[in-house]
Amino acid sequence: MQKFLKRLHWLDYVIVALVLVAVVFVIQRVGGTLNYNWRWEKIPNYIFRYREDQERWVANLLIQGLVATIRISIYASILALVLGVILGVARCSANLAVRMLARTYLEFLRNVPPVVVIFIFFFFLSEQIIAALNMERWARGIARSDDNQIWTFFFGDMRRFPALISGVIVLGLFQSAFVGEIVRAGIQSIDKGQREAARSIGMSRFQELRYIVLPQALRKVLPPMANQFISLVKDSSLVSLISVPDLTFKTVELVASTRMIFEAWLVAAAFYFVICFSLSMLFRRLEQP
Amino acid sequence: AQSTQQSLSSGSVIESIKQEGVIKIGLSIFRPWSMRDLNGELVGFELDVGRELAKDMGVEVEFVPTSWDGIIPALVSGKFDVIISGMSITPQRNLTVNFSDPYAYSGMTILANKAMTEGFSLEDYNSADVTFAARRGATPAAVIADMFPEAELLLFDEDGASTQEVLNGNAHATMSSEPTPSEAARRYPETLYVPFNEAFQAGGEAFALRKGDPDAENFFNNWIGTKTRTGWLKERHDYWFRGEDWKDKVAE
Amino acid sequence: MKMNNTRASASLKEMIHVAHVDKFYGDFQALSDVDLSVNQGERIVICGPSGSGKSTLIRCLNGLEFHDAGEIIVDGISVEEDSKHLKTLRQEVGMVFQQFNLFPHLTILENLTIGPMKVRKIAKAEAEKRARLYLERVHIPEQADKYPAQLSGGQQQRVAIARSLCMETRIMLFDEPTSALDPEMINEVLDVMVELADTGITMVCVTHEMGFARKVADRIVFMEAGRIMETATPDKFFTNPDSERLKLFLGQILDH
Amino acid sequence: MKMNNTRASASLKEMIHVAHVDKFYGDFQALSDVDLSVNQGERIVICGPSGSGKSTLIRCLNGLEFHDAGEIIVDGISVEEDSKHLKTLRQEVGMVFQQFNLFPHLTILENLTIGPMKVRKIAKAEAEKRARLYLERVHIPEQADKYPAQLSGGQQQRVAIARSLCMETRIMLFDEPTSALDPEMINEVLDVMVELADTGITMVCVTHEMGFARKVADRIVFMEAGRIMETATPDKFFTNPDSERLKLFLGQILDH
Amino acid sequence: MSTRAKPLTLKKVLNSVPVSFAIYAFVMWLIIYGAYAGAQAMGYNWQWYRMPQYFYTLTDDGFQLGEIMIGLGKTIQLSLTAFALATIFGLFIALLRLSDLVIGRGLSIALLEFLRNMPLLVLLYLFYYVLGPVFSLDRYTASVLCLAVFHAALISEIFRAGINAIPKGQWEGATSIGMSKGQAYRYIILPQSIRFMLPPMTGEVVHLIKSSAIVSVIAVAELTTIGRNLISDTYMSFEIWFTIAAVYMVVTLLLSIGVSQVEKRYAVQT
Ligand SMILES: Nc1ncnc2c1ncn2[C@@H]1O[C@H](COP(=O)(O)OP(=O)(O)OP(=O)(O)O)[C@@H](O)[C@H]1O
Ligand SMILES: Nc1ncnc2c1ncn2[C@@H]1O[C@H](COP(=O)(O)OP(=O)(O)OP(=O)(O)O)[C@@H](O)[C@H]1O
Ligand SMILES: [Mg+2]
Ligand SMILES: [Mg+2]
Repeated sequence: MQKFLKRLHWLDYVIVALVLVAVVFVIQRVGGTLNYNWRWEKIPNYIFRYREDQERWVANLLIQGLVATIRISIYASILALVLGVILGVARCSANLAVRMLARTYLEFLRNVPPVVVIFIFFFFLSEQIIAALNMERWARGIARSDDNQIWTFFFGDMRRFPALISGVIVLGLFQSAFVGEIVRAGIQSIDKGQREAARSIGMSRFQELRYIVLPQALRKVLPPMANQFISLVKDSSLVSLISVPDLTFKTVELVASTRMIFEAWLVAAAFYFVICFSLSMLFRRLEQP
Repeated sequence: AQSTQQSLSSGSVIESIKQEGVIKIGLSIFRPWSMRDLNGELVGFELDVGRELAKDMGVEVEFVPTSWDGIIPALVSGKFDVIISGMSITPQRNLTVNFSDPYAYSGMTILANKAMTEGFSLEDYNSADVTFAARRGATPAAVIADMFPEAELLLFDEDGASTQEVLNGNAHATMSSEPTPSEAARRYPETLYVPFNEAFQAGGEAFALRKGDPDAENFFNNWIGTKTRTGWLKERHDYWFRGEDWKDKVAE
Repeated sequence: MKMNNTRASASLKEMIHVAHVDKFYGDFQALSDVDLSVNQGERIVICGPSGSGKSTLIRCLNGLEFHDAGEIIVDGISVEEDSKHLKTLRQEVGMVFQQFNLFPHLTILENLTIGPMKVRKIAKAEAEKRARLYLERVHIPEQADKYPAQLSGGQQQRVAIARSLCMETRIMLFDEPTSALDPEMINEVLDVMVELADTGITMVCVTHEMGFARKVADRIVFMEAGRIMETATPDKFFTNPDSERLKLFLGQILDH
Repeated sequence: MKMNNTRASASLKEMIHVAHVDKFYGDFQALSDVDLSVNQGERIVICGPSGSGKSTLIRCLNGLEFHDAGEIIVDGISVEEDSKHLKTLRQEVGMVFQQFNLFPHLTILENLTIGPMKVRKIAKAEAEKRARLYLERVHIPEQADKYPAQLSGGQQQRVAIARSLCMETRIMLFDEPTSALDPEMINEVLDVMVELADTGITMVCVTHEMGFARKVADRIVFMEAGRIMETATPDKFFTNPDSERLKLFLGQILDH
Repeated sequence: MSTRAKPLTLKKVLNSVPVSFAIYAFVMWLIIYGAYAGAQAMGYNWQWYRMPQYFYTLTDDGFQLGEIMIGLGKTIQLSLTAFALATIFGLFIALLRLSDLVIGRGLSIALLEFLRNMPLLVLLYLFYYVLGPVFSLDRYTASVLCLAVFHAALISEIFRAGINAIPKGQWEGATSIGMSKGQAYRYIILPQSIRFMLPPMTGEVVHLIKSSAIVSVIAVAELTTIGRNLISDTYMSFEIWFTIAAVYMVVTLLLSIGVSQVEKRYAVQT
């Protein structure tokens, strides 16, 4: 302790003092001027709740939202990965038209705010896809059937399946552009000699990509992909704007129902932080074997 | 003519509701029309109306919570069959969707910040120095723009946000359907009050449905007519808007 | 010093036929009017100064590059950009690169089996058996389960040779297989190549290892500025070259 | 060949005092029990094999690194991490690096004036006058308005020396000032250093230029493995070294 | 010796530039037309003719900017203010991070981790609903601060990379002529690192303009908000969203072109 204190510069003390002043000011303001009545004691109820009628603990709004956020993130990242790989390969294609199309898609997504992209994709694409596949009826059919536990485990309430899927589609499409750029960088980082060697043992272009280029590129792109995944979890909060019931949407609902503005938002922020921070810790650990 | 009639009725949303065996109702969280109770379940006036409607139609009911400013586009693009969400009839909206007869008449009142609007007459609100807050796309927004064209108007996604704005002194006043303003005034008596006793534009709230569907409109009108006559609607309305019985089910 | 291989002339089927070949990179002419004919089992060494088009020629033989005029026929298949037989051709023609180009994400064994399994659709067990056989042949059977990065340059190059052999190719092309190697490793690779030469495979080899050329080559081709300047048996090549340019080149290269 | 400088012993004020100094990098001991005392006007050359701690020692003298045990007193100022006098010390002690470390975004003149102006708060005109004086001293007055990248290595190093001189330092430290230079430039820098030595400034210089050491050094210090193995006058150093290790080292270094 | 004309194959034809452009144009037309017709088939009533009035109007009072242009102005103003603040905060965070201050470094790392792991939307809600009332920030200030703080984290990493790109010898050179750390930063390190920082910084401006759209959720009257308000008035959702997207694209593409210009200039200079 002594040693630690010795290492402190006088500026360190200034910083500590400033932080303390800020904290005291906030407490003062909230307690005094704002006369906000904190109702922290109500919050745990919205995380887990004991249902007396069913005699068991059930996840309430915030956890439901959190689980939805996790589901959306996982499925959207799979979709983004698949589309991103296609896009990345297209970006390296020998055909100019393919390259230009991929580039157009990419530039659109890179130059338009995510909020706007999400609205456009939502109204223009995911809606159409859901309608075209008649997904609602199908999902409802499952929701009504008795043995839907597996479906429920993977997708939550099947009645809300279309909303989940549109969130996944929107987020997946949106992120695929960035994944595509990572994949392209990965592919282009593979030495030309590797492709020639593959070709000279008679591999077709597809085999060359499948067995030689992509596996090697994959290794190089893993760290940026991990970062992208964290971005995706963060961006998933945007799907609340299109009424997908994720953590942010549920928090908005909670605030609208109970007016616990401070508590609800602080808890939601903490949830996001915990997920993203543990993910980045995990990836950092994995990166250095 | 025969075939037009057939295709009209088979294309009606009523028909698809019967076929699917479920009616999908779009709504947005809006005390006390609809809100989340302690269990995280939806409760409120709309929920009672929706469930009763489904029961009478002999189908299941599914509520689709949607942000308010996207609720009409969502209806138009077929995300649900009907909006039952305290939506009041306005000409602008009516150009895009059709309305049933009103099923509730809750006039709007002004909720104002006490300190900021001390001694204001109704005319005083119509000034460039005054800031109103309202929910984007909601009726009060249109009414405010209409009544107080000089005032600045800020639009939010959620109703709670505008009340909080007034509470925090960022806006002078907001307007919304009773009982929200009175309730808020009761909760923060030092800061908030309802300055005028009169309710503005009690035009009535109605179901909104897609255009070109006379069958559905007829059905909903008659259902509302029946429920009004039997007093069921008024009883439910009073329960949620006048009563306090439900308050302990929703964190307050 | 030179072993006299008489077996070469035994079969006379023409495996590689190059006639009047030109090749351009943009405006730069890398090959001008090249003619070359290689019979089955023949061992050809190509040498010449840097930039003379050796690599270009050899890469045109298995379609890594395509010529712009003239014709190239390898093992009966015309080498052309849009040929449907390109894949077949490449399976028949092995290539060993200066930079080894092993697949770093696969073990040695997987490097050797991936071609046979995915291209020739041979069963895994069979492919592995064959791979081990050829690893034995290049004297590193014990390295099967390592990754390329764990091997020395010489070992990697021998794996690259084995990889080509696993495809059971009838023609092997080498592009300066030893020039990226440290001196002590050059010999282990050359030894393997000499052994290979004795199996009767058709070999075309770009190299500056004149000891190797003298020992195994049936003919030595000297290129300069995109042209074949001289083709001769090793004896004639080293003792009595025709062109002045070749004499100069030999003077330089044998200095080392 | 050796000029006999007798002036050195004239003033005997101790400028640098190093006693029992240890220095660790993590677990690795870079300096062990180093003692050194340098009087005003003395010229010391430090030599020794790579990794022996020469740079570490010299960098400890002006607080670019800090020692872990023992004491270092330079010009009356104790060199310690938290010392308030560190800035004063650094103004008194100039340092010339192997890599020059000129500021590439400033012209030569600005390189020379920025220290005096910003650190010593000297007026611009005065600082420029002084800068031109020292540029003259290192024989490149005409380069004042160029940028470092436009100069040769030898010129850059002379600018670096001038930059230190502009601070009017009383002690100059050199860390292998010529070893990043091409042979033809080494002499132009060494010449400047010899001239500098004649001005009576205190100099500590890490170098392997033994001709220079013989010509200007009052004492030569030989280091190995973080220790000072031998300190001697140039005469004794070159003709009659005590330690075996030094003989070996000299054998190697004088070979070149 | 002339090059022999090679036979034209399908692959070559497909890869040739004019054909590629034709295919590209065709596919784009297909997508656009498909979207247009698809929406119409769904009963959507396109009203593009109503759009120009939102850009400008020519009335008796003369030329007037429409709502979208006003919103764009606001977006740019908002972004630039936030960017200026973000640069200052970012420099501050980067310097703290690189300093020897134990607490200072800890604080900056904590701040960076917090910002890096927080969705911008949630951060905005925190700034507006939680910090807003506490420090009595209005929505404009709150959104500027939120954007500034969020981007300060990204900008501080740019600063840090730029500063770390300066060789250690420059520090030693500065120290050895007696400069303090502050002087070394001020006169030696920062002027040099600007060269490394300028290109990513201009990229960050584009990023910030895009982020700024999010403040529409708290009703700051910028471009996206204007768009959403117009939609709630007119229900022309598709036309307005596409127009808004196009406006953003024009602005950011112009900036991106500027960025690559800057990059080129600085690449040549080194
Ligand atoms: N892809 C290419 N694009 C343009 N020019 C090329 C290309 N490949 C080779 N060349 C040029 O063609 C000429 C012949 O190259 P090639 O690689 O065949 O020479 P080489 O005889 O193999 O030389 P080295 O001994 O250096 O390998 C050289 O001048 C080279 O610069
Ligand atoms: N920053 C550092 N961290 C860890 N070890 C270091 C550091 N600087 C130097 N060393 C180690 O300390 C030892 C002495 O280094 P120093 O640079 O003083 O040697 P030197 O005598 O100057 O050698 P050279 O002639 O190569 O410059 C070396 O073994 C070196 O690896
Ligand atoms: Mg070559
Ligand atoms: Mg050194």
